[in-house]
Amino acid sequence: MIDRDAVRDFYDEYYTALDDGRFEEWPAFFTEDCLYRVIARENYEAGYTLSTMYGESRGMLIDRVMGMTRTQMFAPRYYRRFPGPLRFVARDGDSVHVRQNLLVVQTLIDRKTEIVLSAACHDVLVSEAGQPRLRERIVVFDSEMIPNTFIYPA
Amino acid sequence: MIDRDAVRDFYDEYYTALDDGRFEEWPAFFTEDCLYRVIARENYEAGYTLSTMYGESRGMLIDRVMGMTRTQMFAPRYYRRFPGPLRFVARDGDSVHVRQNLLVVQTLIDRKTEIVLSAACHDVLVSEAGQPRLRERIVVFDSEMIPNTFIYPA
Amino acid sequence: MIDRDAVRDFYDEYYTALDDGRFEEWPAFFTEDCLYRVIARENYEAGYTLSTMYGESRGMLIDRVMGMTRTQMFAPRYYRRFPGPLRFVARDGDSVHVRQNLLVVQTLIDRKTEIVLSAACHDVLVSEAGQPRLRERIVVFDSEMIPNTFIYPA
Amino acid sequence: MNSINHTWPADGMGRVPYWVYSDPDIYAAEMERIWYGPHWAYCGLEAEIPKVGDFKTTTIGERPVIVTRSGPDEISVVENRCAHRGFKFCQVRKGNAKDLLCPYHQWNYSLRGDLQGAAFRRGVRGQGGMPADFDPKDHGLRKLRVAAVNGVVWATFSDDTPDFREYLGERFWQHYTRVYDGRKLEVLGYNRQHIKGNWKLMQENIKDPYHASLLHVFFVTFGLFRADQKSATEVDQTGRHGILISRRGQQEVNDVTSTMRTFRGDIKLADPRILDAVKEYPDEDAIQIMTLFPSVVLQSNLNSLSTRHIVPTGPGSFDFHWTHWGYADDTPEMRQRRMRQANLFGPAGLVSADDGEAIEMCQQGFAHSTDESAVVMMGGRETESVEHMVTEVAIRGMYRYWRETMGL
Amino acid sequence: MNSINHTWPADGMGRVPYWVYSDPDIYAAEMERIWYGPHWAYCGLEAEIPKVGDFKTTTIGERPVIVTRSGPDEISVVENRCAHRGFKFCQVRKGNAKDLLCPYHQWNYSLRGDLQGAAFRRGVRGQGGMPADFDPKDHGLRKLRVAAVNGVVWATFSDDTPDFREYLGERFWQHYTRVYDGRKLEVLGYNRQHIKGNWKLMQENIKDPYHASLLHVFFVTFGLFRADQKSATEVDQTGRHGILISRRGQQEVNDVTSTMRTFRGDIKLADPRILDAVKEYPDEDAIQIMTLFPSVVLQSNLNSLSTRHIVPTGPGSFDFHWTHWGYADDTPEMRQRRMRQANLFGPAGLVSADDGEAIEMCQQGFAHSTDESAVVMMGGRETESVEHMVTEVAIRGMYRYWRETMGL
Amino acid sequence: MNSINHTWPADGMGRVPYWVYSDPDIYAAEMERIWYGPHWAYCGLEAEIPKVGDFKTTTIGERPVIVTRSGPDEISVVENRCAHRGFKFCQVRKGNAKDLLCPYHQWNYSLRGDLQGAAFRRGVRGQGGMPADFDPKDHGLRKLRVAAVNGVVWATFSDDTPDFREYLGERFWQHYTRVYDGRKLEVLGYNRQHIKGNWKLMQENIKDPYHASLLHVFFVTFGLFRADQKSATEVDQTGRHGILISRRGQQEVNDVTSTMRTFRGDIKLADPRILDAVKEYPDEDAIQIMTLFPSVVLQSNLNSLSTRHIVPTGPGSFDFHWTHWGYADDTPEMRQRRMRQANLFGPAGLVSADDGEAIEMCQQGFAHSTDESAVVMMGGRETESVEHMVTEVAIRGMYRYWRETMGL
Ligand code: FES
Ligand code: FES
Ligand code: FES
Ligand SMILES: [Fe+3]
Ligand SMILES: [Fe+3]
Ligand SMILES: [Fe+3]
Repeated sequence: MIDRDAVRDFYDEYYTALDDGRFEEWPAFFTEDCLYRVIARENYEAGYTLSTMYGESRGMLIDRVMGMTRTQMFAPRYYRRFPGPLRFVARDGDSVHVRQNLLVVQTLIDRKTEIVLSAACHDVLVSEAGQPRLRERIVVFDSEMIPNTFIYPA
Repeated sequence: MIDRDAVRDFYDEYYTALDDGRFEEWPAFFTEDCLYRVIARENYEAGYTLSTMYGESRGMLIDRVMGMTRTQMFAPRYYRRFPGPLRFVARDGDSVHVRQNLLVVQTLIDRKTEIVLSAACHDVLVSEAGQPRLRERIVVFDSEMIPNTFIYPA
Repeated sequence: MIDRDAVRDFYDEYYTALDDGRFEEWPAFFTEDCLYRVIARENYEAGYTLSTMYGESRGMLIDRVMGMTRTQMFAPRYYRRFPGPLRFVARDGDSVHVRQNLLVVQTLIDRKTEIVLSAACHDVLVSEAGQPRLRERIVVFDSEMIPNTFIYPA
Repeated sequence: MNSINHTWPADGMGRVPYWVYSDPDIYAAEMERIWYGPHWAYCGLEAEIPKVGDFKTTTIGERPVIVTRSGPDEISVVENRCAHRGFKFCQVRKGNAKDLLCPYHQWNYSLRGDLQGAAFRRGVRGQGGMPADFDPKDHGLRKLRVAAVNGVVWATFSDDTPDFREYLGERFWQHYTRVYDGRKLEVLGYNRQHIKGNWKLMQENIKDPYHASLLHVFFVTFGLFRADQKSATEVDQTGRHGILISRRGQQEVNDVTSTMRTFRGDIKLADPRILDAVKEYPDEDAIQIMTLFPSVVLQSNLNSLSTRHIVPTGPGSFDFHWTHWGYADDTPEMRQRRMRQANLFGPAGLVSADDGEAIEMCQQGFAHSTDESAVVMMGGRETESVEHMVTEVAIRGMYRYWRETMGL
Repeated sequence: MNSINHTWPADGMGRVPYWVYSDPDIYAAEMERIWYGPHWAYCGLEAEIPKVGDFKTTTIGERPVIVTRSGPDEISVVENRCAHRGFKFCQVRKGNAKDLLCPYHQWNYSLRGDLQGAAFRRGVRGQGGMPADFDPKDHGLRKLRVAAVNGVVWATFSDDTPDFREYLGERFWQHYTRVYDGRKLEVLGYNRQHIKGNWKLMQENIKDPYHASLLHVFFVTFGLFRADQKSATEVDQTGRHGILISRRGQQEVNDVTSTMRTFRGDIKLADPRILDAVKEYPDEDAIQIMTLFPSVVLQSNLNSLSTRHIVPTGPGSFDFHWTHWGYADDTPEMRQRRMRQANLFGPAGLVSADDGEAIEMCQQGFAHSTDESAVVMMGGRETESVEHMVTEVAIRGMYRYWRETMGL
Repeated sequence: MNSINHTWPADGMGRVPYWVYSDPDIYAAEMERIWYGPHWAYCGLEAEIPKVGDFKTTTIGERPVIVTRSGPDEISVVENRCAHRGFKFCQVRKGNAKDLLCPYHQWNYSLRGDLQGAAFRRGVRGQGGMPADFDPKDHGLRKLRVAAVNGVVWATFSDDTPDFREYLGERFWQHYTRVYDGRKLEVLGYNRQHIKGNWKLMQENIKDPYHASLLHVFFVTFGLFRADQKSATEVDQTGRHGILISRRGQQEVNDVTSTMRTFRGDIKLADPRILDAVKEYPDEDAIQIMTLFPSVVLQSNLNSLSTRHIVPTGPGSFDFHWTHWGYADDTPEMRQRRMRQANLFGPAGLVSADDGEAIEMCQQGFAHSTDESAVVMMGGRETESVEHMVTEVAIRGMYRYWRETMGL
């Protein structure tokens, strides 16, 4: 049974790791067999499965980090994540369904800070070895017209 | 006596209902005899009562939803609400005075996400049938120059 | 020993005082002998000590408020602060190390609301006379290209 | 305007070419000939600056100005641009001051705009200072001509502007004084919108009663505004001003509603107080909305009274400032009533939000087809006042005048 | 275009001057001569509007249009601009309707764009209405010519545009029908990017296979796209269209990789399913990416199929709309595979993100040196198709055609 | 510049017309004639790139450049625009590299900007490659002339620029070398502001000592800068450079303060360490602020040392980059002192924030009255150096030079 404080601490760790750019730690927040989607709201609501960022295993998340850090070419930028209040939607068995808004702002060199993502996150957490982990995270974003690229995970 | 957790859960429900566009549920978050204002900070501070959105009964909120959903003509858009920390200001008798910042961002089709409202909410909650309800909600917004229209409630 | 609720309440007071423009109250949130920095991320990460706003005593914060309110010339504006979740990083002895993201938006007359600061705050709180106080607050901002001026403290 | 080479469509009165809404040269010429030309521009209400020394800032065309109560019975309007190096020195919306001080070098002006002092003008201990030929009389703020008429303040940059009553014409003077009858006014509050459309689209929107009975479902449904009501659409002699007058009708289904796809016969109000309007003028009119060219809309709609100030910010956008007001002697009930009815107007107005959106949708629609033109022949091609609202006559009137003024 | 005074660099075919990417007069001329000229523009997929009454909105050049299923076997494309006063009346991305209604004054059009009704056209109870000479036939929406070809919808503003197959030319018609072979298509979803670069940079990026084997480390590293693979770069007769064809190679180290600084021999995938592509066409090609001038990129890359629609929004920016699709009869596995591979594309694509960034970096680099020019002489100065990818031939082809069309 | 038709006001030296701050044609001509013309532009400090291979990116006018330590005693400045297709390939603020590599097609340049390699230049396995006449010598990065003078790096696009010392003139060379005396410098950190005003307003602001003793209440109040102090305002021979020199005074009330409305006699500091300045140069001057035309302000104010780099971003805005520095051999106390005093400067500076705001307020004030002009006759109409600060002489000097250079 995962309690509120554990979930709160989990997300504190999750967002801090991303804000700090410790991307190599990111996949470990998920279960080995997981589902991760960053998907446009128009797709999500139309029942389309096409995602802007997608992973169906921790391995794919590891590959995303590798691709991002070792193969992609992009202008340097900062992302900062502003999650809204955590809402507990449901519990089934040992899993917790959590929902939360997320605002991601980006800053490029000498440019003003802008909103890159306004989204709702639909997550499912399970407990592994006493630790909460994400079995599923669906980030549904309103901001369908992306300012060029979306590089770092949400 | 309404406790912190109840208030927190109340606002989670409140904002989720609005973000999801379940507007028909919105009036029920208020008492039958209530006061709702979305008012520009310049008016609020000058002691002017003129509000941009106004309701003095649950009925008027029901009419606002009807007008918005069945009579108004506007471009499709998403609103997403990012409330700040809840602050408990005072308690008198069975009512709780709560204050909270609110950032509302909007996304129009093919446009970048922008801030439509930056505000402070001054609320009074009472308990009705074991449920917290808003007897009063004053949303005082800094963003006085509105990007054309303000459609959905805050 | 400062507990979570005390820290939460402390920041509620802190940000509300600033949002309301009660700047004269601001220095009292710090210990007499304190360190306050608002510093660009590029400086912070390069190990440069140069800060955009700086104080090494409560007195200097008092002088900042005096300068801001009685000597500086600037266009009227509203700032509103949207702190992210509070994260407890460490405790040593009677001090608590807290970290928190901070989004500050500003609104100038007849202009649209814009982001003026996207930052991470690294704070150290101690207890003085039963009250938590900031012994250190380092606001590291991503938004290095400031829209002209940064007037009010974060 | 040699840089402008456009020709008006053949069907002169029945058409408006889309280049009038987006060409930057046209816009620049409008600023000179219309906004800074022989026209009275809206500045605000006297009630906003009741005491001597009170001032407010506003904008005429694109130029910032300051409106001051420079004497018990005197109001002055000066440009908000320091005569020294152009500083927009007054940055607040409102205030009270003994004089106007520019912080950059402390040039100091009277409330009428005369330069009273310039720091170090005679130097410091014999050093520096202004040259001998520097005459403060040559360095005041630019002063505008002012007319304060029954509580409303007007100003103009031009010496050729006729006096205000003449500018309105007798007929419109009557309409104007129906609402602005000399009683003291009281400000209830403001609403402000930034609208991404050409400023003339706002004028057209109000000059066009025909849309109101079709677009505004809320109005139509509750019989507040319908084409089958007794009404009139008037245009002044010059064509530039317009007014739309309408009596209130019922929420009835009849031959006309059947032609309105947007009529919602089934809708009822849970709290009808929003529509509980009372008669407050001698006549039977429920609505009188006047467009005073080029800068303002004067609304008396049910019991909701407001001025709507147009401030162009480029060919494709303008700021729209609403000042909601009442009479100083209103009862608390009446004040409350005006407040309640304000739900229909402003950026969240159950009725007015439609207009702000409509204007942006027009600009979006024609912005990239500037060789095409709008059709404005509802009610014919004439520009004379009519006793109904099924017409675009007031739009035709405005463009008749606009073409004369712009020499196009 | 008398306002344009630029001269092309001496080394005609080997150079592209930077003023083509930023001059507003050039951009305006491109709109007229290219986007609204004799060219077929991408509108979408038939699968997006399967049922009669279905419609979608999109943009050609800068003009908003509506694509409707106006009959069981008929698709219409009309401008999204009301014939009355220019209102962009259709504001949703998609929908289904019996007719097209403008909310402003309820002019009502058939799905083909013919005006069917205009509220109050005959007035209300004898008042107002349109003049006698008002003929609905003269007031329909602007209609575009339409071609629906094997599931893709194309439209053109010009009467001079040759029919679609001729527009492609035989060779490209073959390429086109390889993927668009008449089978029913199915939409998988959309991606949208706003890119701050001139629209032609997107065309160049895809017409340039040479960058792909150097910039895209992910591609190169996993042998998906490498200069040492069997490949071809084809240009159509006119020079405006291009296609890049490539077979898949291995993740091997050889003489070529040694020349690639970005090859990462040590990288392995933790979950290789992202690259588990299967052969689905008769030929051996792993990649075929076609640029149909001026508006779209048609991608068949591994099993990832998409159309990438270019919508210019000024000289220095464009919107880029991706429609990812599959065949209606795809197995669940295949659908899943296309989804997975989509990780390589779009705004977060492990490969495509590089291109969006590259385009902005080019615009940033040359924007303030418009007298300078780009070098496009890789593979010579010719504009004929070649059997390899070490070439900028397709870029040269496009500018050969562009200069003819622009008269520069 | 045939597109520019403006005439300078009659009172030549005493006036500056407002069109110089907003006309896009004027701005374009300034880029060519001033920023890319015979002038030395600020690039940074040698201390930012101490080791061979160190580089930093910056901007001259609107063009991105890279400053590299290309040899132990050599600094190179090259345009940050790939010679192939214009890619701004260096995107980080700082770094260290063996060579400069463009990721798009891996053209590779030496730290001096010479093309060293272009991927596939000779093709791949006999296919493609550059034509025979492709000579790497013709395809290097654009190189600028460089001058590294006592720790500061300068560059120019023009061959006609005189050497740096001559560019300053003997008198200003003395001022320059007072602070930049050959000692090693150390970077303390950066501040960056985007200011919505024309770039020349920043030059004027610093060239205008007269405002400082009136606008900056903090300065005035604490006697850091007052019109009654011993001071000087110097202009170089050409008029383009200026310097303001001032001794520190006391917080005393006297005949001069009485003329200053902004003097606050009652204010005391709770922690005066912010003002605890120490003498560090032979002379008695507390403040020397130099404007080196067109690109930079060199500040020595109390113990706060900084360069303030102007980067125009259009007629109505510029970026302002502050580099705060100290001497490498500063004691910890001195370093701490400079840090503390930095509270007075930058975007949050108790003094400098006033200036950023003032510049925007000027642009706002005159932007829509471009036929009007500023008055700059404080201290007369001459352009010679004076022994006081009650003057606008340095502004007059700049416009004298500007008009020569612009041919206006
Ligand atoms: S600009 Fe106003 S006093 Fe100098
Ligand atoms: S604008 Fe479409 S009906 Fe009037
Ligand atoms: S653009 Fe730099 S290598 Fe091609
Ligand atoms: Fe209307
Ligand atoms: Fe590519
Ligand atoms: Fe200053």
